[in-house]
Amino acid sequence: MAKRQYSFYPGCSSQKGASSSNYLISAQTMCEELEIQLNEIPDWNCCGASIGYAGGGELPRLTLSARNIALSEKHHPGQDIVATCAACWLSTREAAERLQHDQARCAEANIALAEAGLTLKNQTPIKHMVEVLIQDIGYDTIKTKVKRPLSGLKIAGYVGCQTNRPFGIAGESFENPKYLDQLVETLGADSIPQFEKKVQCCGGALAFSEPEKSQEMIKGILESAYDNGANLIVTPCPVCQMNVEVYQAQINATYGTNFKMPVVYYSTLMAVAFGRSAKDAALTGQVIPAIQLEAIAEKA
Amino acid sequence: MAAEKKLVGYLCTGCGISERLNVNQLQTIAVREGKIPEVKQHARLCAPDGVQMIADDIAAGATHLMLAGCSRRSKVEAFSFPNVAISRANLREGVIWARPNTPDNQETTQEMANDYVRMACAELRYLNIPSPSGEQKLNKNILVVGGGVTGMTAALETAAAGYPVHLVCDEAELGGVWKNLYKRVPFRAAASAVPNGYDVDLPQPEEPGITEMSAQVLANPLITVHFNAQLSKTSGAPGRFAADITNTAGATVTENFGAIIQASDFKEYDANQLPEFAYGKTPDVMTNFELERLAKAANGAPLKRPSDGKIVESVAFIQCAGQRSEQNGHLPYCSGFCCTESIKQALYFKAQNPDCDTTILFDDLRTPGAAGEDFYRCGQQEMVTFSKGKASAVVKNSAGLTVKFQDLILNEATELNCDLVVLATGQIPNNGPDPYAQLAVDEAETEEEKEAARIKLEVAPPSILNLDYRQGTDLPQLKHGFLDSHFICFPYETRRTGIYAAGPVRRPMDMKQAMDDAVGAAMKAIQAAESAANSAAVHPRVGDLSYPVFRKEGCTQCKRCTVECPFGAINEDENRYPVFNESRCRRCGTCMGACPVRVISFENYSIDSVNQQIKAVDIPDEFSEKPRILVLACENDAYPALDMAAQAGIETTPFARVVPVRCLGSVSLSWITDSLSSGYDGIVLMGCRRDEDYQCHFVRGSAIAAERLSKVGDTLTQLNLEPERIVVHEVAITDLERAPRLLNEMAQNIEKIGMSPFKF
Amino acid sequence: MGDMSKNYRLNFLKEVEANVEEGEWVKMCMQCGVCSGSCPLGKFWNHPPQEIFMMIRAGKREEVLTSNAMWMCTSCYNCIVRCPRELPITHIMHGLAHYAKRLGLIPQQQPTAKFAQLFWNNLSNKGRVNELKLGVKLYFMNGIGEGFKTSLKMKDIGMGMMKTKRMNPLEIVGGHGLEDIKGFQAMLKKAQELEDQRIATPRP
Amino acid sequence: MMAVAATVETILVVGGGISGMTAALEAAETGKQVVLVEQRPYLGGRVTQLYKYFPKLCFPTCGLEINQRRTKQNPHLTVLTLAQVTGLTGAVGDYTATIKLAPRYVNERCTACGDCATAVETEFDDEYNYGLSKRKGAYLPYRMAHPARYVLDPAIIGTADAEKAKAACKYDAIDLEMREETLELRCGAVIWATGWQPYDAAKIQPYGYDRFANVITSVEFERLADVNGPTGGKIVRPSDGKEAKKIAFIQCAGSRDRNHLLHCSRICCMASMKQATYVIDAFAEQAEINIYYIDLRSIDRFEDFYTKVRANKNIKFIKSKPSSIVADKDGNPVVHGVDTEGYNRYAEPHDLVVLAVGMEPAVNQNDFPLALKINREGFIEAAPENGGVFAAGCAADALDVNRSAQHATGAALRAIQVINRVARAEV
Repeated sequence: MAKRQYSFYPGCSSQKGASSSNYLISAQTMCEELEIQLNEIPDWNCCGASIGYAGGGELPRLTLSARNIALSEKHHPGQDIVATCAACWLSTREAAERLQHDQARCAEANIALAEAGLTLKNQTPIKHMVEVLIQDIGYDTIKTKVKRPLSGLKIAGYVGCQTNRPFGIAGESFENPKYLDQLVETLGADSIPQFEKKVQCCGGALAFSEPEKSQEMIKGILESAYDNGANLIVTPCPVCQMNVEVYQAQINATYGTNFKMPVVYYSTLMAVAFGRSAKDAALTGQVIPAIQLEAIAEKA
Repeated sequence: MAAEKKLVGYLCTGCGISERLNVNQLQTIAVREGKIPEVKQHARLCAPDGVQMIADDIAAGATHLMLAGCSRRSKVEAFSFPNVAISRANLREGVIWARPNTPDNQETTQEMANDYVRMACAELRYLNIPSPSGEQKLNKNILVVGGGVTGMTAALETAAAGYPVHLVCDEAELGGVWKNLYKRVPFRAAASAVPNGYDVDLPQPEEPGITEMSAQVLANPLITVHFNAQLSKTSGAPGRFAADITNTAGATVTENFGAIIQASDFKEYDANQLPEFAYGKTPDVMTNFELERLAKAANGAPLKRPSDGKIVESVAFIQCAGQRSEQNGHLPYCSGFCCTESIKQALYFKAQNPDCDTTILFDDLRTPGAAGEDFYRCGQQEMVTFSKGKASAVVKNSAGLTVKFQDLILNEATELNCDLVVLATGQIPNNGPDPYAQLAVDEAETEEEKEAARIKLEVAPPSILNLDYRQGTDLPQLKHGFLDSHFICFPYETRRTGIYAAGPVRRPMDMKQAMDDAVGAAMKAIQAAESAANSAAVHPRVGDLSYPVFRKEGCTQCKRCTVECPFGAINEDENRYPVFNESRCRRCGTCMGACPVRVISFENYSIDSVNQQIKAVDIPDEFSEKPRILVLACENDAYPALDMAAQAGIETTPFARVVPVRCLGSVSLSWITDSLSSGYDGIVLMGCRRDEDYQCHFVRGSAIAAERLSKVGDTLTQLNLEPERIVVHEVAITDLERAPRLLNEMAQNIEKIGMSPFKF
Repeated sequence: MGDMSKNYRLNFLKEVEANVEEGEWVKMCMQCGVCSGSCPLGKFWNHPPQEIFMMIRAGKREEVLTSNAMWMCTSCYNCIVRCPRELPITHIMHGLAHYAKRLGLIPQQQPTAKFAQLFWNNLSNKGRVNELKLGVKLYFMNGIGEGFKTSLKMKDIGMGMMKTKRMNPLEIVGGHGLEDIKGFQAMLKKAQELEDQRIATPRP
Repeated sequence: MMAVAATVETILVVGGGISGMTAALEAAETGKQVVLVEQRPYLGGRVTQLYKYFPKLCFPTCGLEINQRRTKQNPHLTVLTLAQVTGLTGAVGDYTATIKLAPRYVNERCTACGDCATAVETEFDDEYNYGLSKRKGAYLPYRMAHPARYVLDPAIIGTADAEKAKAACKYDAIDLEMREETLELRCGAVIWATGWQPYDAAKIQPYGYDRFANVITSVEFERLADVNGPTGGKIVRPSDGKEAKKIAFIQCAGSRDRNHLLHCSRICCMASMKQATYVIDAFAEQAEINIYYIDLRSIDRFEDFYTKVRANKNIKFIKSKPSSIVADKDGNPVVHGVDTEGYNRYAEPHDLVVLAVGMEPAVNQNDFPLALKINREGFIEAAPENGGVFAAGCAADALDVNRSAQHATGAALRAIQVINRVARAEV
């Protein structure tokens, strides 16, 4: 059957040698198995994330996303844009909607784009990879691809903020989204529906500028995962993944805790469940190794 | 009425009655003791064949029916036959459902049933079939008092139903207190959807439409307007009111009416009682009412501040000015209209100059409903500043005014400068004196009390209706001088039958509410006129054709009835005999209960119809250990409570004999004394709550009864009986568990204090 | 109390409407406080959003613009989805922060303000973020000494990231960038110009 | 097929709650022919599910007793229960309504003896108690129900239970052959009194009504407090039956909120203060009540009630829309938010949280049988376009009981105006 084609926006942190390069690898593996073809937007630029606001005003930031959309419309006409990074998806979709509603701003954006020889039609749906999985592929199809059920694993679905608010995944609530739990179950593991920190903020970009404040929140997330008996945490967001994973040592130092909770992407889980190797699943990219997953991945 | 009575009895054996009771014994009792020649048994009297049987008997001449079966509250539709008298023995809810089905209880249960059959037969013999008195004919004319928006609406709506109206307006033109409105608060909510989350089509201030309304009134052929006129005298009753309409020139015309609507609206609060806000010290501090006049005069031109004519560039609104406060001279209530009014007025300034600073200092912003909340958002969208702030003072400064206030959100004492300050002051109902303030004068026992009452009366406002009523010239007031109905379910309940209050005289309200209210009042007025024509009672005993009649020769002119009637229905003639005014009467029987010489009665409810039930009960001897407890229960609350208790399987003592009464106010002390002397061991009276939040549907009946009973102690001591043999309880319809318990407690008390010695 | 002449005047609210992203929503706040309670860093805010909105309406220009409140926003969007008046609070906070920076009113040593600026400079330089440079700059933003302390503290994390190939030391030289960096920068420059014009002259 | 005599001089009242009953009775007591159509098996609507009324704290059943008596006695009034208006055509002065009658399976021979209920076994959630208790498959909707006739749940039809019920009835009142009927009737004017429904609290996600047992709605709390309700009036919390002494009442749960209902539901502030008095009555000094509000709307004379309630030191008012509720380890709902009067954060554990849910129109915008002028909130606007159809009570706006009855009385006159015009035209 023909592969599904998407215009892919990887985002800065997914690039080679960047903080969520492991996300990209596992996502690509996952897509291979699901017959999804990702066509990278040529020469895409940073979305400005949610922290660009000090330097970048409203229009410059909107224009960043406008350029990506324009490039996609130019090179991959008719293809939905899909992003794996929550911030990339959010900024792009937000920009698209605001430029749709604000004609004046849209006109300005196009004037700016003209400098780069581009024009914005702004008719392209912008999706998060999770939307592709749930809406375009569906749990049932995913289930059929499972070769190594992740049985025995108890996984806390940590949705975080930006994949959840303000847009979120259609049909899910902001306070208690259930799709990660459902995905976890689909892959044969046990979910933790009562994981009460599933939408707690991890500090986002402020993990860099306000480490103490952010780490206090991250601590809460980890505690809740432990209290609910999780073996590992799964998340759809690179910032969440990084923040919750890499600061555990510091948090342990500050609070005398001894957290060692692996935090993986849904794509990592799926790559493993689909029978792919630890390398393809980018388990090698875990600062805190997900031993249980490695174990499953090694069974062949 | 049928020339001679033909009595027939029916004994329903269904619903387990025949399983629990010896029905043949009941039948024998009905025939032998009840003196009912023909008593028929039926397996399910309420079923079509049973009902048909009764209908056939009526066709064959039966006039009085004794139905023994379920409660008078059950199967009402099935057993409603016109022009016959019916008494019902409550064997189901009243007996078998209230008693456990065990052999040891069988005897007492049967005795209960026997008594209830005896009582029903006795009552039946003393029931007459009421017939219209024809005291008044249909008079479709409706009198509307008040030429404001409320009155005009009432007049237009009444006329639209085809009823002629006389509108009495105390000014030279129509419009009243809202005459000076520049714009009105929008009546509608936003109609359209919300594109992109932005509000569109939010309701804006609307044209007041008062000129148009006045024009409609004047053009309406069914409406006669009396300008510069007041009521100098109003007498009569629904269906035959006579009103003297006197104008300022002194000319009087007398018109007759079926019913009356009082729509005298409100008076503006006197802001001179607010010196802290510099009212009176500078013209630049004004009330919301005064600003409205200013805006109307300006008619869209920029609003200038009075002191120096400077165009207003900044204005502050102080909400709840002299309102929602226990402080002396302030109004304790919220006037309801002021929040939206201030938003509207702020928009006046915005319409002229979008840059005008308009700040509304509020405590709670009260914009209820759909239109209200939309209008709040409208104000915000137009950049009216809303601040939760408590203003403490307004002072003059070089440039204008300074408002000192506590910003409750920013939690700081602060101030703002502005050109103009508007005080959102409240409404004071435009009503006459409280009739009971007047009654207090005649009723005062000592001279001091009389004097005190007189002084109170002197400061009272002038009368609006000038009713020629025994109990005073105007409608009784509820609280804070408002005429509102006391009943949540019955907003148009009135204590002067056929006279309905509408608009801000009832409770503070804005123009839209006043207009809505006027429509309802018009409905009730029309209904009252129609009912009077049929000699039928209005709420709560709707359609009751009986009315009080009295034996003049027996009357001692003691005035108890004229003073105690909760509806001021009874006047006194020149010889101080009561004049009952049938169509003012609500048939509660309070007059009957009041009468010490027992000369007042109703055809279907009388001293005898109850006394005979009391006497009919079989009183076992002193040593039987079977006391008898007389229970007089309000038919609206206590009696249903006992019914439903039985339905819920809650036990009641087998010694109680329950007689439903229209109202505790109708209870004659003679019933009490007679039952004591005929050997009852205890008496329980169950009426409705009687305090400030009274539940008595005849307003004061329950309270009056309690007062009367408080004096019954002497009677007991005379008979040297223990006081605890008589108790009065407030019982609510929800007291399913409590009501039977109260009766059981009486039974236990009698066990303690022993049986009555008066058994013969 | 200082100069009260501007109290509860619309001047500042209008300035915000004209110059701050989504500023025209500020007047619609009804002071319910749901945003303040929803903010994950709320307890660190000297003025929570709803209070900021009231301060704007009360004309407290300096206090608002020099506040570090809006710099505490983690962009979690809790406030936005819960606001009963649907105010885009997150964006207003970003907008206020940006406007404060534009006016040079950022409080001293506001770390997020600095980081946010670094981030922007970093991305506008090559069109894509260079995490390593960004990190290093961040650590040294408070001077060399501070920087070494921080980087020491962050050393383990750095090592961990490098081991897992999630950080590339070579990024410090070169790193990812756009092919059409010229067009990109021209585009940003133009966007900046247009915005400067607009903010100088209030919106229609 | 049942027949109902109706002409262009008949008034059709849709909805038998307090508004519909009031409108119908006022018109009938003025001598007009009225047909009252109610969807439930009994009259009274939502007020039958209230324990007390504010501000008097009196009992709805008291006024209901009178209204039922008025209904039983009035010769001009025809009542159809389990009936729904599915179509309405024509114009002012001459409408034809299509009415769908659902089978009750119990005829007028029923004596409400209750033998059928004893006989059947299947139990269902009791809708009268908002599912806080169970009822049999043969049931009297509630003790004072009028008509006082049992109902068979359609779900037991065709089962052994239905046969048991039939066998148990001594009065052959149970008719399992009853089928849905449709009847058409003419009328000159229509009073639309379809009332309101509580907003679906589960949609207010931050408050976790769907996640925490001890977060309930204000309408459920009424049943809880009712001495004749599922707990016999004991105020206990659902999770563990523990007495709920410390209770939070959260205002604007769905109201004044663009994510839910745009309008202010008007009654909620008063209702919560009323319910606070239930808690005080139950636990006196031990009661601890927090009322979280945006604006306290005790309008006009209701202010007296606010003053009275505020005087009780165990009842606190906090100007704050809580941001969220989480449950602690013991299942206590913890209310989080900021007291906006001076910015104070709180995280307050309670035994029980009561959401003062908003009123939304019971009939959906698009489900009216004919075109009416509806506002954005879904209420019927008073407009000439509506011809001879007049809204009464909460179909027109969020109103308290008193205002509903008031509004309904006015609606009765509007209908009578039409009927009288028709009558005059006919002679």
